Amino acid sequence: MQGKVLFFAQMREQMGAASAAWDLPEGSRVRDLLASLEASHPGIGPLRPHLAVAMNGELVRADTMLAAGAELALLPPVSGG
Amino acid sequence: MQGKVLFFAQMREQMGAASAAWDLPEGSRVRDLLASLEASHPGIGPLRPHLAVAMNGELVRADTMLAAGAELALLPPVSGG
Amino acid sequence: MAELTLAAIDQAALQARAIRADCGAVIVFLGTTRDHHDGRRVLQLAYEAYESMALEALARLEREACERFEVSHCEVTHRLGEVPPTEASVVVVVSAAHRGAAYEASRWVMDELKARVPIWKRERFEDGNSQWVDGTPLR
Amino acid sequence: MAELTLAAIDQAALQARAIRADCGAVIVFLGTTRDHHDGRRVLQLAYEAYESMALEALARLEREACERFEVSHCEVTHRLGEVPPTEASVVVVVSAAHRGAAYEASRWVMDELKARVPIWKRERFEDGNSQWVDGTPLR
Repeated sequence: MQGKVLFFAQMREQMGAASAAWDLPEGSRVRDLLASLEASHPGIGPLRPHLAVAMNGELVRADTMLAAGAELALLPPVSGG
Repeated sequence: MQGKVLFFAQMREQMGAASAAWDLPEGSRVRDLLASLEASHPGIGPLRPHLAVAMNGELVRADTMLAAGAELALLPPVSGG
Repeated sequence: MAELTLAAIDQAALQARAIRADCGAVIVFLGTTRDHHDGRRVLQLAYEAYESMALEALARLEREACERFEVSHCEVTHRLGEVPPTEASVVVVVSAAHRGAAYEASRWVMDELKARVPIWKRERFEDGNSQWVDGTPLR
Repeated sequence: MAELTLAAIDQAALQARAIRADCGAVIVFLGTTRDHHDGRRVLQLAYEAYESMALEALARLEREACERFEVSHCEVTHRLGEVPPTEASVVVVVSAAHRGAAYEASRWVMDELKARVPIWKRERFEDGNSQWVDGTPLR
């Protein structure tokens, strides 16, 4: 099961990229994606508790199941205005 | 003892003028001026309880003594904005 | 600086003076002429003032706004004479480091202006009649 | 209509759309860039957004403002990219028949915007450093 994940702000800088592909087994959840990213990029550890996650433009919880082809987005605390 | 009195809005229309001279005995108070105006222009009677009065640009009470040469102003309820 | 004007209010100039590098929030309030009142069509509003006293009262509101709230700048211009529908009869510009104080100050200025400034509004209706708008006792 | 723009925000166009003959009050909020933060001199702010989601969130704020408050019109534009000091990073325009609702709606939109719209602000300081501004968890 594959899809795309977008990184913003500090998260983008820690990942060194604005996006990446994800490839995880059927039945994976949002938290599995986060764990796999942290495994390859331990630097995101401190940010992880503060991230919001969107799937296809809607906020989702850590236990939400990933959908095949979904666009995920990892969103640090926001500071617009 | 003489001075000038200004009329605004409904008061100006009732008086048929934007201003008038006043001429009252020493020791006269604001209420004496109002009474003398009402004597000559009974039409202002209904307005009188709602008027504010300024003397030389400061709000004054009905029992304030008139000052020689003062500019009085009779001010209906305001509606700026 | 408080101003009364017979011409259209120069909002751009007011706003340019309010924007400062140490302020994060600017609030511009425009009071505009409505085309209806109590179900009757209003063609035009006209304002008159006891000008010297009204100017002093507006200047006092500007000063008090800066004393009462954490705002850096407050300026009020009121138009006099005829004001066609959709044009501004009053503009209040407030700037502050933080927006909360700016909202509070702007609102306070408008509330106080309605009771503390000797200005009167007359509505002219489509049917040819006109009337002074019910007001608030000056304080 | 909610908008994100890399160019200077067109306040005049926003305001022209907000002024209506049935509205007596228009409030324009401008969030402007401050030149200091925690005692350090800020040379420039830069904003980035998750654009599709941010636009949808701004549009939802506009709609909710009209549902929650007695306002006729609410429009928000947020700038992205570099914003020099004193220029507006965000403009909110609200119009209403009466000013109380306009003040409340404008303030509500700004409060909600800070927590509900995926936009991030980075400050660049005189000393060459830059940092992401401490934010609010998105909700």
